[in-house]
Parts: sequence; C-alpha cells; structure tokens
Amino acid sequence: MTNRSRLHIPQPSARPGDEPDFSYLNLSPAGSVERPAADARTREIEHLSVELIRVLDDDHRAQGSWNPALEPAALQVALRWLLLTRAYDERMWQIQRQGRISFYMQSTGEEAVSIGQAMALRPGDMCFPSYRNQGLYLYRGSKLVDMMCQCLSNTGDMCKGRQMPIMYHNRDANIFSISGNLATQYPHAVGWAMASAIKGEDHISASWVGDGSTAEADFHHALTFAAIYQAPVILNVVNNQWAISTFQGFAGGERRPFAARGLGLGIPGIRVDGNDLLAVYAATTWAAERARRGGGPTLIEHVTYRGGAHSTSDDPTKYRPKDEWLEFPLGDPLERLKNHLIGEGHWSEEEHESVQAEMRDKVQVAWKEAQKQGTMTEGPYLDPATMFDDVFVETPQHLEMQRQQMLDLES
Amino acid sequence: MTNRSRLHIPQPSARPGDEPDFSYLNLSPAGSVERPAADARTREIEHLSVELIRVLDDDHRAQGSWNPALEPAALQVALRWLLLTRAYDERMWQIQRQGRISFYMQSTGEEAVSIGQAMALRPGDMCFPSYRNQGLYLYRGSKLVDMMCQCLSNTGDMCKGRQMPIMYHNRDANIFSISGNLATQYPHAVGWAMASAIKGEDHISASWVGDGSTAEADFHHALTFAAIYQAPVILNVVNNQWAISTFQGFAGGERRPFAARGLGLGIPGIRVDGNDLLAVYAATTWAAERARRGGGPTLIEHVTYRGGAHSTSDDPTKYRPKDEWLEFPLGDPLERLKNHLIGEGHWSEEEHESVQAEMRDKVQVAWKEAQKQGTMTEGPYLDPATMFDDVFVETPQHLEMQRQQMLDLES
Amino acid sequence: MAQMNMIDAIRSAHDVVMAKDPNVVVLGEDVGYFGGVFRCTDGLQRKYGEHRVLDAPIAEGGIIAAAIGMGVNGLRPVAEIQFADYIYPGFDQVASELARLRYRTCGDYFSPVTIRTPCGGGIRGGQTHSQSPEGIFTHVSGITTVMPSNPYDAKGLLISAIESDDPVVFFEPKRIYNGPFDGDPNKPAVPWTTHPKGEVPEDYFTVPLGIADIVKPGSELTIITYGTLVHVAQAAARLTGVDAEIIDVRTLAPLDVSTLADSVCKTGRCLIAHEATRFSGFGAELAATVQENCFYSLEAPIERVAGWDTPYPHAFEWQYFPGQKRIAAGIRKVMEAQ
Amino acid sequence: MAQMNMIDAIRSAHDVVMAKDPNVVVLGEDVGYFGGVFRCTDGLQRKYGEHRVLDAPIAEGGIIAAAIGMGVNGLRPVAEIQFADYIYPGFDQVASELARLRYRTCGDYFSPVTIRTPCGGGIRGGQTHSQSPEGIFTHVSGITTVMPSNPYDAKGLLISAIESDDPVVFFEPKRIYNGPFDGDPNKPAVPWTTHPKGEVPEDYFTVPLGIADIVKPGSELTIITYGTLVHVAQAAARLTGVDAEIIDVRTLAPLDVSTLADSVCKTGRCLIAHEATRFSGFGAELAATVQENCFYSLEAPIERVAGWDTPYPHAFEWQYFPGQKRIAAGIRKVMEAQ
Ligand SMILES: Cc1ncc(C[n+]2csc(CCOP(=O)(O)OP(=O)(O)O)c2C)c(N)n1
Ligand SMILES: Cc1ncc(C[n+]2csc(CCOP(=O)(O)OP(=O)(O)O)c2C)c(N)n1
Ligand SMILES: [Mg+2]
Ligand SMILES: [Mg+2]
Repeated sequence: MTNRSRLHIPQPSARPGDEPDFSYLNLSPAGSVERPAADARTREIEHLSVELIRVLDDDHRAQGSWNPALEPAALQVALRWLLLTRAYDERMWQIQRQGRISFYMQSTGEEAVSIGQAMALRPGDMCFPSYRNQGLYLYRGSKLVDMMCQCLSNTGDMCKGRQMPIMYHNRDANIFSISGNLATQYPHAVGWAMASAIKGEDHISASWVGDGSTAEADFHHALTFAAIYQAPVILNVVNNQWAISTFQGFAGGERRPFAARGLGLGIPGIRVDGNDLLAVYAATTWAAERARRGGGPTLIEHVTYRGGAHSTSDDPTKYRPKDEWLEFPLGDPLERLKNHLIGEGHWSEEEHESVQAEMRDKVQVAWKEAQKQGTMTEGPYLDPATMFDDVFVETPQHLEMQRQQMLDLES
Repeated sequence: MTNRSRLHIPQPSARPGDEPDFSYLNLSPAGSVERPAADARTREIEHLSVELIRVLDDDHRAQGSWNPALEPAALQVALRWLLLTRAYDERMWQIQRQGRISFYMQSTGEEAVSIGQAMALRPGDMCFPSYRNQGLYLYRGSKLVDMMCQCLSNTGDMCKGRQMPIMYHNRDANIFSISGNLATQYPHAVGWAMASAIKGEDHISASWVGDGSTAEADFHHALTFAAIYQAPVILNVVNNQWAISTFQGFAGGERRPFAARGLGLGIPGIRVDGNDLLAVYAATTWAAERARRGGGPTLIEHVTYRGGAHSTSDDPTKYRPKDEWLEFPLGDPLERLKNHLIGEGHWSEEEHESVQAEMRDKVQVAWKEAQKQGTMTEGPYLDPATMFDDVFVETPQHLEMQRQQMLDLES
Repeated sequence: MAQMNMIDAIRSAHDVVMAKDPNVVVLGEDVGYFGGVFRCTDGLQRKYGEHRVLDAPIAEGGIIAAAIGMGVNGLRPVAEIQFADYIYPGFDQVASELARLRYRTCGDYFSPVTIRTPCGGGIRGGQTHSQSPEGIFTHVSGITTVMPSNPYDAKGLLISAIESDDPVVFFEPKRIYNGPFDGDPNKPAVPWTTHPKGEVPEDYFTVPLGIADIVKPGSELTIITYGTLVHVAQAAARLTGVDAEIIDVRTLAPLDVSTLADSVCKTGRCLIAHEATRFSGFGAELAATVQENCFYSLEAPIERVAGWDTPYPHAFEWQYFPGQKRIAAGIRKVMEAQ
Repeated sequence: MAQMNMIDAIRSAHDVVMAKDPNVVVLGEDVGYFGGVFRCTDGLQRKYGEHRVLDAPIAEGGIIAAAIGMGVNGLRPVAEIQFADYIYPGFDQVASELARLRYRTCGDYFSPVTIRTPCGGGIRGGQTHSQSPEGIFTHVSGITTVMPSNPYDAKGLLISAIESDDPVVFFEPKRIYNGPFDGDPNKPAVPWTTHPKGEVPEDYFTVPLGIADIVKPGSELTIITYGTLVHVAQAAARLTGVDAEIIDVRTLAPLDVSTLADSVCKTGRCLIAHEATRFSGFGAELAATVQENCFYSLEAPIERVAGWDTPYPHAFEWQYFPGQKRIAAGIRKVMEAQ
C-alpha cells in the first residue's frame, strides 16, 4: 500500500547528517522593500507578506525606508537587553542541567523579536506572550530575581508554585500569564483589543505564537475575530523553522509564508527578518501605529531560527543537523546588532565583552538572591496549604475540607 | 462608553425596510475570466479568488473558456434535477408548515451548487455535505421516499428515528451523514481524501460549509491539513450571504472573498457564480481534475443567496429586506438555466411547465408512498427499543438493562 | 413584581446589570440585531448599542476566548452559546484557560465571564439540540456551574453569575423557557403565569450562587434534581403519593452539600434525577456525596433516574426523557427497598 | 516473552497490528520521524513508511477529525495526542462526531479510531502536563475509555482497542511508562523488569476490553482503582496491613460492573482511588454504581481518594498526588467505620 501512496509528506531540507540547506527561504535584500504609510490599503501591500523586510544588510549597515533611525544610545540599550536575555537563558539552562530547576526553555536566536517589539510598544499596551518571550518580560520590567523565583517555585514565586518554570506573568507590566496550552492566548489578545476599542481607549495588544502553533484552532479564531471587528492587535508568528521535531512545513509553511495567513481575511501581513532588531522594531511600530489609528490588526511573521533545543526535555540532534543554526542565513540577532553598532562607531568588542560580563554578573547576582527565597532542596518553602487558594475568589467549603485533610496528613 | 467605541461592527447593506443593495458584490462579466490549466501554479491563479467565474451572461448565453460545453441533453437533465430539488423543498416546507414533520431546511436559490457539483464528481468520490445539499443526495441516487421517510422518522427512516429531519446519509451513494454541528464534516473530508491518497486510489472527496461556518475551528483544520498533505479534496464555501440573522461580513467576508481564505496556505481559490450551473460544473471539474492529478485541494466559493428562511424555525423578515432575493444580481439558478436552454432552442416554457409538474407529481407520489411507512400521528411506528442499538458494535450490558427498563415502563 | 417567563427573566437580568455596570457586554451568535434565537437578548442591542451587544461569528471557541480577553481588560462579558450542544468547540478555552486563570496567576489575572447556554431536550431537537453537558463542567475546578428551574431563580442567579468574579457556566433548560413542564408532552402547555416563581421583581435582586433550594419539604424521601426535572419530579411524586422532599440543586458546583445531606439524613431515602445521560453524569457525584454523608441514615440504595446512555434520539424523545413514569417508578423502587 | 516497559509494549502493539493490517495508520505530533516525545512510536516510521506513520500539524482537533475521515475511508487510525491535557481542542470531534457516527447512521458509517494519550501526574509536569481527564470521556455515550496499569495490559488492551470497530480513548499513565510506581517519589525508580507484568509476549495477543482485573484478591476491603494508583494502592494496603482486594478497572466505560459489585458485596467495604480531581471524577460513577449494587452488603460509606479539586500545582505535586499516605488513611477510615 505504502508504495502506491500519493499523499504529500512535507520534507525538511535537511536531517541529521545532511548539510544544512536554507535555500527554501525567500530573502529580500536589505532595504529593498518600501515602507508604506501605516494606513495603506491592505490589498496594496500584500507583497509585504512574501518579501522580507530587512534593515541591516550583510555589511551590518541600516538600509532603506524601514530603517527606524533609532538613536545609537537606544540601540546600545537594545543590545544590552539582548545580551541580558541571552545571559539569562544560558544561566537558566545550566541551572536546569544541574538539576536545580525542573525545566527550562530558551529563546536563543530569537531574542530580537521580544526586545525589538517591546521597544516599539507602549507600557499601556498589553502583551500575550508565548513561552519564548522572556525578553519581553525583562524589557517591560520583570525582575530577574522574580523570574528565577518563578522557575524555582520558591517563596518568591509569583505563581506560588502552581506553574511549571517559565510560565511567568506580570500584571504591573501588562504581560499576561503563559499557558502550557499552545496558542490559547492568541484570541485572548484579540478580545482584550476589542475591549480596548469598546472602551474607546487607544491601547493595543500583541500576541505571539510559534510557526507550529498556527495550526491550532485558536489561531483561526484570533484572526477571524480580529478581522471582523478590526481589533487593534498585533498578531505575531515567530517562525523559528521548527516546532519540536517537525519543521515549519508541517504547519503549512511550505507553499506560502505565514505572514500571508491573514490576507484572505483582509489582515495585512508583514514578513520580517526576525534576527534584525531594527526591522522588527520598524515593523512593529508600523503595525502599532496602524492599529492605534483604527486600521485594525496586522500579522507579523518573524523569520528566525530556534538556536537551542526545544526545551530541556528535547534533543534536537535527533531530528535536524547539529550545526543548522550556524548556516542560518539571517545569522544571530546579537551579533548583527553588535556589528551594526561597531560599524557605526558606537560600540566595540571591548564594550561588548564588558557588557556581556556585566549581564552575566547581573544574572549571577540575581540567582544568588533568588536562591535565598528557597531552592528545590532547601527552604524556605512555599506553604502547600496555599494550593487551595484562588481556585475561586472565596475558597468554597469542599476545598477548605480538602485543605484540612491535606494538613492533617502532612502533620 | 458606547459613544467612544472604536470597535468596527460589520453592517449588512440592508435591513428590513431598506432597499436591497448588492453593490458590495464584485461581479465579473460572464466569460471574462480565463480558465487556466488544471495544474496551473497556485500563485499564478490567485485572481480567480477575487474575480467571479461566470459562464452564463445576462442574455443567458454561455461565454468564455470556462464554458464546459455540455450537451443540451445533459443540461436538460440538470434542469430536471434542479426542478426536482426545488419541488422537493417546496413540498417539504409545506408539509412542515402543516405540522406533519417537525423541522425542515430548504436549499432554495442554491440548487445549482449541489446539482452542478454532483454532475462533475464521479460516483467513487465521497461527499461530506452540509444541510443544504439535498440536491446532492437526489442526484447521486437517494430516493425521494427514503429522504421523506427520514424526515418523518418513520419505519423507512435510514436513521431509525435517531436524527432530526434532513440529517440524511447514503452509504451506497458515498454521501456522508449530516451533523447538527456546523463544519465538523469539513476536516473529515480531508481525512477521507488523505486516506484515498495513502491507498493510492484516485477517488477524491468534497465538502460543503456555509459562509457563516467558516469561522469554526474545523474550517481551519480542514484547510491546514489539506494544504500540508495536499489532500485531493474540494472544499466548498456556499456563500449565500447570510448565516441566520448575521450577514457574511460576520464571518469575515467584508474585506476579501471567502475564496481567498486558503491562499495563505497555498490552496487555490475559485470564486464562482453559484447560481450558474455551468460555471459551478466547470469550476468543480477543474478542481476535481487538479486533485486527481495530485495537485491537491481547491477552495471553491459559490456566490449565491439563501432564497428562503434559514429553517422552519426562522423568520428572515426580522433581519433582512423581505424581497432581497428578488434583487440578487445573480438571479435564480433555475430561471437562468431554463432561459439558457430556451435561448439555445433546447427547451420551452411548455416543456418547463410540464417537467415542473412532473417533478411535483413525483414528489407527491413519493410523499404518499412515504406516509405508508408511518407518519407522526399514525403507524407503523419505529420500535423505540432500537434506540439502544448502534451506540457500540455490540450493545453492552448497561444499555441492555436500560432497554429492558424502558420496555418495562412502556408496557 | 411582574409576570415573566424564563426568557423575560433572563433578558431582564441582562438589562438590570447592563444598566448598572457599563462594563457588562454581551456577545454571541445572533444575539445582537436579532435578539437571540430564543429571544433572550431581544431589545438589548437597541437599548445599549451595537458595541455592548455584539453579534459574533459562528465560532464557539472564539466567542469564549474573546470573552476571556475582554474580561482581562476590565469588561464583564456575558457570552451566549446558542445551544449547549455547541459548547464543546469552546471547551478547551473553558477548562484550560477560563477556569484556571485566577489560580495560575494567584489572582493577578482573572476573567469574570458568564457563559449562558440553553440545554436539555423535550423540544424535538434531536441529538444536537437536546444535550445536557453540565456534568462535564462540574468536573472542571474553578468553574461555577448553574442551572435554574424557574424565572425568579433564572433572573436572580444570572445577576449573581454576571456579577461574580468567578467564571460561571449558566445552563438554561430550554424546555421550560415558556412554562413549567411536568413531563407530560400530551398535556396543553402551561405558562409561567400559573406558577408562583413566574412572579419576578423588575428591578435588581439576586439569588445567591451555591445554595440549593428545598422546593417542597417532605419526610419520606429526598429527590435531588435540577432544571426541567424539578417540575417533573414534583408531578411524579404526586403520582406516587409519597411525601417527598424535593431539592432543586440550582448551583451544581460548588455544591451545597449540607442542604442535600441534611435532607437525606432526615428522610433516609434518596432519588436523584437529571436529563443528562446517566453514566458519569452529575447524578454520580450527587449519589457519591450523599452516600458518603448519609450512609448511616440510608434505608435504601440511592436511585438515579436519568437520560439513557445513548445520544438523544429524535423520534423517541419521550421514551428517552426521564418523565413522570420513570421517576415515579424510581420513587417506588426506593420506597419499597428495605 | 520479552521484558518490556510500557513504552516498549505500546510500540510493540502498534508494530504487531501494523504488520497484520495494512490499514492501520498512525498520526500525531512528532510521532513520525522522531518517534514521539515519549518514544511510543519510535522506529515505526522507518519500518512502515512515512505514509503510514504521519507527523501531524499541532492541532489536536484536526488530528482527531482527520483520523475520523480516514476511518470512514477504511483505514484504522491510531492518533496520538501528545498530552491528555491537550485533548480538549479535539473534544468536540470526539463527543459530537466520533462517538455518534455509528449511532446516527445506524451502522452505515463508523470510524474505528483509537486515540492514545499520556495522562496523569508525578512527573513534575505542572498543571498542563499532569491531568487525568478520563472521567469526562466516560460520560460520552459511544466511547470506550481505557487506562492500562502495566506493560502486559497496555499491549493487549491497545491491540484490542485498535482492532475494535468502536472508537477508543486510550489513556496511558505516563508516570509508569518506565516502571511501576508505588507513590513514594523518594524511593529509587524501579524498572518494569521487577514486575511480572513487565513480561510481555512479542507477538500478537489481546487483553479484552470491558473486563476489570482483580490484581490482588482480598477479603476485608475492596479498592477500586486504575492506572498509576493500582501500584500505589497496593503499597498503601500493605502499609495498613488490611487484606484488601484490589481491582484494576482497566476499561472505565463500558464498565465491568459485576466484577466490582461481586467484590464489594463480598468484602463489604470499598475505597475508590484515582488521580483525577475528585468532584465529578470517575470515582463518582464508581461510587454511585457500587452503592446501588452492594447497598445491603456495605458496612461503611464508600470512600473516594482522588486528586484535590484544584489544578495540578507544580511545586506541590506530592501533596497533591493521592499517594500511599492518603490512600492508607482512606483505608483506615473505611475499616474503622461501623
Ligand atoms: C495544545 C498543545 N498541543 C501540544 C503541545 C506540546 N508542545 C509544546 S511546544 C510544541 C511545539 C510548538 O512549536 P512552535 O509553535 O513552532 O513554537 P516554538 O517552540 O518553535 O517556539 C508542542 C507540540 C502543547 N503545549 N499544547
Ligand atoms: C457548532 C454550531 N454552532 C451553531 C449552530 C447553530 N446554527 C445552525 S445553522 C447556523 C447558521 C449557519 O450559517 P451558514 O454557515 O452561512 O450556513 P447557511 O445556513 O447559510 O447555509 C447556526 C448558527 C450549529 N448548528 N452548530
Ligand atoms: Mg517554532
Ligand atoms: Mg450562509
């Protein structure tokens, strides 16, 4: 039967042992795509979903009309955030490997998405992140210590031990809670934006999903509702080429870019070099302006690469070439911004190393601090009795009884 | 708060009391759209999702490269099926109004979709219909009597009284069962087509949903799976302008045609005049050929109008102009085919009336016949004990006990 | 006081809270311009505008998800799912998101969504317009599950539900929208004007969540039920002449255990009735709880009368529906046991 | 005979039926090239080809729906849902379509889909990798719900499930994939080689659906349980010294009532244990059924030991998990009651 099969099975360009091959990626030269007005008619900018908006060229120079012309100081700050994000990821990965937290997920290689977008949004805008947006939390003001405490489920954990590591939230910073269920937050962002419009406020919302998650129903619901009510929302697809073991073709990326997914509903799509912080920032600014002016939703596809394993439970050498990332034509977002700044004379290798060291220190200091609030093996520990709180506003009788039973047993 | 709202609320072009207004419909002149080869590259035929494929022009002449050049005899047969479908709908509506069946849904105004497509498919192809595809059942061989018995839940009911009226199925004719839950059958059709490809068979499948139903998750799943595996399936959206009280803009039809929904996944879309049987037939033939050749799925949007109420439970004068249908620029599919045949000299008013009468007779005869197998008020009745069958292959003990309890109580 | 059927009462509940709180918004399929296929939101869009009473696309999962997002942004959304049979596409959003948001954020985020949905059979709706999926929701920690049995409670409970900061799934037994139904489909329909609970204040009032109602005191047997069957059970009890105490659970979760337990410990006998299929239906939880709390008082096994464990068959509605005969037989069985 | 852990046994079940029946196909997230995140389908794609072991997009609703369509076209699909926590997006397709297709077409159409999914906690998975939603599926008429507790049963039941023309939802307690777990997380992990049910024939064999297994005969008390807790309950019983009869339900629906009832009527005492949250969990149905069938033999209220009625809290896994202590306390409570 197998031999006769006519079913199309998507194939990644390379598997372990093969040479990495990114020839499938459609790359536009930096600066080649024109930036339309933020209120351009969707039909006139459909090409933005196929071409690739890039600002930084191969010589790390900013090119073209999408160049946001950010001040060097702002870019230095951006680079610091990128470095902090990477330092955080690296340390937490190690810490998990040492068995000191139970699980971790890195954003390595994708840091420019979170930082570039965070820079382009306003504090009153609401973010509905996925689990690879740690940069967003950091930029918007989550403290390293608080995030580490969450990963430790210790007494400083904002989730009081109820969520796995990395499932942060930050109400003060207008960042939503991360769910283990993929894509569920995407339509929440749309509902939030609808409410903002209903209230006549000009806050917008933004949400993020991976390429693989676009197959989920919630992706469709989000796009449909956003289009119908013209919700002021930025819907991001972070196309890092891989879900877990399946490449982006298994989410339907073989024939058309993810940025094109909303065109059939009249949602403009922008395909952007996700490893080019300037391009990410510029695209987001454009979409935010459009949304705030009543122009409705924008779908942004960030073309990037998942530099690390899917999570600490994953071994990517089982399903893709070991060194695929090194061959990724859009490179490493940190290197690219660094080289840009150096090229412009606003940065140096020395500064870079010193900031990198500074960030690693920051992380290390925070880790020490976090551990004081408890580790997996040493107290102080959270009180298990709290696990019955917050199921409802007021804890009902049956939960109080269960709490008591639990306490009786533990004692 | 309301006054400040910036939320976009889709508005139909007319509400009760207003003049009907179909200026929003983008109509291409008949014959103006070129028919590409069935293996044309999707990207080169994106315009087919925006323009409207029409064969019959305003003078009822067949025009252009989509003209399937069907033999007059075939068209006469087609017209007979259209007339039978309408006669069936009219009679059953009446019958429901007389209280002799509990519920009914007409396909009035949309008959050409079912008949035109049924003609273009092969018997081995599998159909996953919605509740407005009665023409499909009729054309593929379901007997009027059997369909009426289903609506009567009498002893001849293929569903043994377990389903509401109109929820037919026909295994022999390769037509799936109708579900009360919208759109659930759409991804079934894709799975069926995947299986066909896996088995190396060249049968294809087809499914139908309404404009409103495209908002459901199952629509997204169907398109995503169809695109990824290039399943040999025809996915039809019957855009009859209305769901129940909400117009097609509430399913996202305000900005782009439904035919464009799959473009972002690389699924070609064809927007066709659903009231032009020749155009429907031609588009379906094209899509079927494409699928059979391994070209994967096609999404066909049929632009039509729901001529009647949503169902016997509905009163459309509450939410749309009473005479909106009369102003619908694509007219009535029966009139159009009739006028075409008359214009070509292959039909006459007299023949038309006589066939119409013949069809009404057929329906009447069938209704008499069906009633012999039981009505709502007179036997023979189905045996209620059968309601415990077919929950599982073999009825488990608890259901046998429940059956016994039921019998004890009834006796 | 006014005479209201359940539809009026539900509409009035919306009206009262919408007038009081500008953050209350309504969304659902056909709820806006048209006023809902059962008319429960009729007139609200005209009164409160298209931006507070939103027609929605046909996507139950999307409706619930969007409502969650709105709730996070300070609105108080009331979402209608046109039939309870169509709530499943939104089940993930209810169980994985709505139910857990407060918990997983320790109260930093929550979304006070109320989901209203007509349920139950007896209206010739066949298998996809007759289901009673309430039991499934009661298994989801964090969801308040409600089913009223009369206009007064419908209005009072719905106001409480909308005002609650906990998410509520509010089931409306559509068979009794227009009048109490005693289970006999051959009798002429009776309007709510004949029933004391058809008198409903026009203004704001609440019926508290989480409290069961003793509809009729009695000494020989406790009947625990809710929704349409509250009326059927009363008729069935009359048929048998047994002096039954009849309890309308009203809020299924969190459950008012003590009212149920006190009653059964007093009567020593218990029958549980619901329309939903029996196996793993909510009656199972009721029976398990009652036997646990009243074991030493029970004189007979707890009997469950429920929908048969099949889909709801269109033509055999009245053989399927747990009507007077079946409940009466159950009562006799419990009374005869010793 | 071979030594197999549950993963091996599940993989072997696939292998055996795929070799036997060319219509068996497998689909799911990461099940193909990679062999599944728990390795349950490892090697199958290499052996049977990419067209019979399909990697699927991340859309549980789509996976189940596509499987239904495949089944209608004569294939026999086995769909993996990566975690039971992620099955809800497919719940509508299970409850509204898969479960009812045979019924609504009077047998003209059916789809013999098996849905496999790892469930349960104890692996530090937090609230979204630890759930046990089996009870919900048991309320859906037409679905066979299965949960094995050891490699031998896993293989035999899975072969039966795949070969069944009824749809089956097959829950795999992931905590015991690699070894029986007695509930004590501080003890070193024990492999299946230490357990008699770790011996599994390499070839085709079946364990019939619908039949419970008396894991350990006993006279003083019946413990009804399934999945991981079969092992925990045995340890807990030993702790108490009570001569418990321990029953592994294995097939939750349709339920083997007589095996349960015979046992409880014999012992007169009953404890029910499962990992899922207690309220409206499957234990409710078990308790309701047992009290109905064994009322006159029962000497104590039936006790349920289950997950607390909260989401599964990451850090309090072992306070949440119904472990030895909690079950032992339950046993003592039942034994002391009189
Ligand atoms: C509903 C649901 N299904 C499956 C999973 C398991 N899962 C977690 S991450 C993942 C891959 C997601 O890939 P993608 O969306 O591309 O995001 P990325 O990890 O690449 O950022 C899968 C399948 C889940 N968490 N939720
Ligand atoms: C899942 C689900 N949600 C809601 C309904 C109720 N309902 C039945 S038909 C209908 C409108 C469908 O509109 P459309 O898809 O345009 O099809 P049409 O009736 O116009 O052919 C609605 C909302 C349903 N049957 N199933
Ligand atoms: Mg990815
Ligand atoms: Mg329609």
